[in-house]
Amino acid sequence: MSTVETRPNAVSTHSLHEHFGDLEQQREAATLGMWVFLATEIMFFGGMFTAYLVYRMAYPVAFDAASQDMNFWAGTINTIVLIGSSLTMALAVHASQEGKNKHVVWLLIATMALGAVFLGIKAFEYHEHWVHHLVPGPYFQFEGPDPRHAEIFFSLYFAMTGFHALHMVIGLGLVSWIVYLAARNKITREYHSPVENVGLYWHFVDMVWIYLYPLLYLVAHKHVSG
Amino acid sequence: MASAVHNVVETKNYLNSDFGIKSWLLTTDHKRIGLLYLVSITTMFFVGGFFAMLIRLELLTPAGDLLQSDTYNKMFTMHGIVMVFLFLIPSIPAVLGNFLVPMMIGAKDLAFPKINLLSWYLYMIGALLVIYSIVTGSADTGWTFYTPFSTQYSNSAVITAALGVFVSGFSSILTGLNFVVTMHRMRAPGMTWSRMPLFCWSNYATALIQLLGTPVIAITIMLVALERLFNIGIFNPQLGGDPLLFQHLFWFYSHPAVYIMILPSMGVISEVVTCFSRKRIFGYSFVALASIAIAVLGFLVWAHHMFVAGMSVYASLIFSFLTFLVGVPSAIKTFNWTATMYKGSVYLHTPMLYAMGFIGLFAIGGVTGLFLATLGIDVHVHDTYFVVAHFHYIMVGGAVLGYMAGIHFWWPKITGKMYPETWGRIAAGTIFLGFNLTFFPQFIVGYVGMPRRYHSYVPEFQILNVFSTAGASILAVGYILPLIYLFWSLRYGNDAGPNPYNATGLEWTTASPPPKENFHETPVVTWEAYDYEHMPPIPEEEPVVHR
Amino acid sequence: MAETIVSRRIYFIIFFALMVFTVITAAVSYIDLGAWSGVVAVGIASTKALLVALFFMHLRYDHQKIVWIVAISGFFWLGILFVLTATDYATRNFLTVPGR
Amino acid sequence: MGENFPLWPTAASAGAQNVDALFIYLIAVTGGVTLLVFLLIFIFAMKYRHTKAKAVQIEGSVPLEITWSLIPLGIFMTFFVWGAAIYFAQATPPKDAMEIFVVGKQWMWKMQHSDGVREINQLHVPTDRDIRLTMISQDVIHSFFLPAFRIKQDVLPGRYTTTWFRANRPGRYHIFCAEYCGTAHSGMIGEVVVMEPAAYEAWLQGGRGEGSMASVGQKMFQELGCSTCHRFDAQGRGPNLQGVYGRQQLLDDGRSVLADDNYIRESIVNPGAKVVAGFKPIMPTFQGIVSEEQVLALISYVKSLSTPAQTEPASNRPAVPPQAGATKVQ
Ligand code: HEA
Ligand code: HEA
Ligand code: HEC
Ligand code: CUA
Ligand SMILES: [Cu+2]
Repeated sequence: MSTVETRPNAVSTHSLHEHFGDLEQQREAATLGMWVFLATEIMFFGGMFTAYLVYRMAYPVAFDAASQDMNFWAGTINTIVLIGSSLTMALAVHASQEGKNKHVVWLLIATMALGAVFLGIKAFEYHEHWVHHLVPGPYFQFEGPDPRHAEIFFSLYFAMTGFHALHMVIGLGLVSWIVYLAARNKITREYHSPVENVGLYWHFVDMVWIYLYPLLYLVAHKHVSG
Repeated sequence: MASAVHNVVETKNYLNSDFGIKSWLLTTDHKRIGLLYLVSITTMFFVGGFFAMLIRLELLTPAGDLLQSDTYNKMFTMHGIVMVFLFLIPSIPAVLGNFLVPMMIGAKDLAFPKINLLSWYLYMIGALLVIYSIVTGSADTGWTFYTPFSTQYSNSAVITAALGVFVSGFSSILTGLNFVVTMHRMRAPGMTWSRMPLFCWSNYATALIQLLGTPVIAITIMLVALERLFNIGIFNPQLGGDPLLFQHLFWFYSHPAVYIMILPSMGVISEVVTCFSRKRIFGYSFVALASIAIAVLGFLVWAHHMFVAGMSVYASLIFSFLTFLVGVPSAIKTFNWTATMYKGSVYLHTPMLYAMGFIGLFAIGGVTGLFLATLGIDVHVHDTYFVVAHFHYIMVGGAVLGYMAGIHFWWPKITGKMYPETWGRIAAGTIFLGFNLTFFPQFIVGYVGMPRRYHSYVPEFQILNVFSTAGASILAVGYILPLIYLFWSLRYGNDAGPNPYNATGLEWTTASPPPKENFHETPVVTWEAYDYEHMPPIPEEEPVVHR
Repeated sequence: MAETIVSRRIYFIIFFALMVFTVITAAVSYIDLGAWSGVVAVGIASTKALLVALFFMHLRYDHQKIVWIVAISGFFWLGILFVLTATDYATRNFLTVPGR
Repeated sequence: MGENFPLWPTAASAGAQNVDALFIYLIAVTGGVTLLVFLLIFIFAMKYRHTKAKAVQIEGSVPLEITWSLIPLGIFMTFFVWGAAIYFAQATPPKDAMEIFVVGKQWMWKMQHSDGVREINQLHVPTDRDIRLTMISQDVIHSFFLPAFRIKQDVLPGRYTTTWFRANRPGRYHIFCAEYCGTAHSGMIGEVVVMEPAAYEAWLQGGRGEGSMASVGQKMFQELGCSTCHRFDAQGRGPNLQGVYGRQQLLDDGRSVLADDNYIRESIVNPGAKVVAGFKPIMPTFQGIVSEEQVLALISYVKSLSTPAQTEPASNRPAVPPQAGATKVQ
């Protein structure tokens, strides 16, 4: 186990909220709270995944055809970008555990930059869909065998990626908050729960995308002709 | 009776340690937040009750003469939404749970006090959105928001109402989150899980449902709003969308949600029955685990609301079967409460009257739930007044009576004052009578075939409806009484002292009202819950001596 | 109690693995696997998600058993939602017999 | 059980009597247990009043807990089995039932008998005949509720649902809409008129419409141009529809589906969703062009193509103005 190092947590009363007994209890409570919240987030997206599952089973032809209209490269690049941002986030948490606040700040800024790139690409895709009349509603037009069910696909697509993007935006807000904390040295080796928990949130949002990517972009076998 | 000291010297407590509107609106004290909830929830109860009165008045005669049909539809919709999402779901957890859970486990506060305050603000935003939707025309979809009516055909304020439900849902999630983390991480030394009061157990079970169920309705209701706003088509049948998909997602939450409403009440009953029987609860671990079992099994039965919706017959069989399973832990609880009274030393104080009422009415509501779970019967009684009677028996006869029991039981702890016992008993009796007169006839009229959500009905149903309306008026009196005498008691009530009933439980070991930090020093628990063997009897009531 | 610090190398290794899986899943979509393509795609996605949870999110190193329970129950409840909903959709047409 | 103050609904079918029997069983059993609970609470409250009794601490009893878990469970299972049996029978209409189509819309019921008679908010049926209702909604969800037969089935937009009954007592019984559907939900009511077979026959003679549904469908099949593609040989651009109904149809993505009412309907309003193997998805959609009632007529026609005896079922009865005699709007 050369890669893992264990270190006792220094007990100090700094940044301890009065209703907790000690910092350890406070940190554990915070971590647990974040995980519980993420469990609720699973169910939040779960509702849409259920809808996806049902319609995918019912209308495979339409889903196949509609996903051919997705921008494969935009999706793939975005996947890489987002996983990259998870890496920088993980490294930021690492740096905060070591108390290196400068590193924390820069790594978080990198995370935010990658997150922004992701949203930029997403916006570009949305624009493309708009131009191609793939936004559900009265202007929806789809050249394919089963346009109505394709519209359901696109409704789900926009709902799922839209809520994912909303989570990204909230994530960016949270990250800028901890950048502020780290820059003001409010984060220490002993007290870095905020970084850790925002990190958990960020990774979770990444995880959602890890599922969205194959489900929306790679639904079925790609027809090489496009 | 040594505790019946009259507080001549004002001691510092959570109520008088700070003054001013800011000290309330920005408080992170779980007790004050509990009170904020108490005020807002009581308001919403009377708003919902006002709608109920209008419904009952309209139904006095078969013709739709008092309200227009659209207005009537809005009335029962807003009655349902307000009562369910803004009153009953937050009621016990957010008022009594907030106040008591930290004290019962010997903690200074919930794990995340700021999030607790946030959850109240979210509740208020949700409530204001719903009120705004009422003012701007109300939703008329029924509290169930069924598609495609809600998405395409209704032209009422569905979006604001949906957003209100969405936002208040997050309030509920955050309360649940706080409870779970608090109970895992903040228990006082010696407060093991097997020593935890059953009220905490049931709030824990409730929190599980709030956490794992609420997000699903949040997204579902949001999709309805988006479908109205942007014409996306996830539930649109013209595009091949399945209207039953909405129902699955809706009930995935809303069935478990009925246990959000009843479980905390069950917790209250466990506390009250033990205290007023001066006895340890019968089968502590069975009652505790039954709460968890109800919470978990409750997630497996949702489609019993869809037996005639056009669902697969096989799915109906599965869901019917699973529904019966959830009846078992409820039966366990009912029998254990009854057995707790056996060979007890029973006091018939107001909370106990409510508790006994709860057990009986919950049993009726519960067994009629079994009727509904029986496939062959549900085909006939689905969406009739039989269902309306079933759920009012559980929600009003069960959950609301439990809430009343809890409010009376802990009123001295919360305010430091006793409620007037005689008036309390009178009100409890009035509510019990009015309630049964209101809702029992609905079982009959339902089986005879009167559909629910009917603004006018065929004449032969009238007599039973007249009973029902008469009962509702008595019920209204029954609810207004406590409102009056509880207010009265704030000023004129007897001083309660720390433990007026000589009850067990950590919350009774501290002053009434409790100090800001609950306990002057962290208690260490060395005894089991409900250790009534070592408690003196309940002291006699005293006359009002002090004003 | 103690907090575990994971070495940076692990993060890079995991990142690399995630990249590899991304490439695989993208490439596989060009092969016609019929009905299996969905299964493979979700399988790969789940592997990636597991890596993220275990390492980036430190689940593997968490000392609180309850955190594990929470994480697992999140997915378990999602499973309940999926499976019981599927009992309806998967059996809807069983009873539609010809001629009735 | 008086006329104006009924405490029990009339039962006009054998099925209704079965449901009543089960209901009475449930009342007896659960009523008994609930009464027991009430009595015990009352007795304990009186007998063990604090003025008379001192509490005896009892921890609980595992055998007792098991008893009062298992016995209720056993009782519940009897409910389940009996209820499921009734439900299952309700969900499987007899094969040779007489078919009536019901179209629900805000806020009325439109009924069509297969030989062309149409009614609004009224349904005439003979006694002692299995009647199957195939139902669809034009807009929101409704629910067709016949309390006298203890049956109810939601009527959905976009999909057919069915239920059935066999009346055994002539009379007039309520039809209610039981699923909330907007403004006049409570006005979406009507009545079933159950008649002796002979009376029913006589009534039928008076109200025949433009001919049987299949023949109406046949006419539309020509008018809408279906017949240009669907020919009764192998030459058409679309499949030959003879024998399609009730068959297991192979699709071009390898799945196969049963060609039932819902499938035929989908083929008309959304033909691209399931494309028959060997054909191109060129069939235009008829959604918005044909009403639900017309779709039903087309289906009846397509169906008639699969029942050899009635390949040419067009009726030659005299045409009567559509609503003559049969309708009485409430
Ligand atoms: C607090 C709320 C609450 C609670 C706790 C319950 C509890 C139960 N409910 Fe209820 N229900 C509602 C609120 C609630 N319900 C609402 C609001 C609706 C309507 C929604 C709408 O459409 O608007 C509804 C509708 C509803 C339906 C759908 C009806 C329809 O629309 O067709 C069904 C069907 O199965 C059902 C069943 C049950 C069952 C089996 C229980 C069980 O959990 C009950 C278990 C309890 C007991 C069984 C009693 C105690 C046990 C004994 C005393 C044991 C002895 C008994 C014997 C041995 C016989 N309920
Ligand atoms: C917690 C839940 C809850 C509670 C407490 C109640 C309480 C009551 N409910 Fe309600 N009810 C529901 C939940 C609840 N209900 C739900 C979910 C529905 C389904 C909605 C739908 O179909 O979508 C429903 C539907 C419903 C119907 C069916 C409507 C229909 O289908 O057409 C009826 C009819 O009698 C009814 C009656 C009552 C009555 C008489 C009370 C009484 O107990 C109320 C007593 C309280 C009072 C009477 C308040 C007293 C105060 C005043 C009168 C003064 C008011 C003035 C001020 C504002 C200060 N309710
Ligand atoms: C432009 C040609 C065309 C017209 C017009 C047309 N169809 Fe079709 N139809 C087709 C083709 C091609 C198919 C097979 C591919 C498919 O399933 O979409 C088909 C399939 C069907 C099927 C499914 C048959 C099967 O074997 O499973 C039915 C039923 C049907 N059509 C009914 C109709 C009706 C009713 C109309 C008129 C209202 C109509 N069609 C008009 C071309 C047409
Ligand atoms: Cu149609 Cu209610
Ligand atoms: Cu339910």
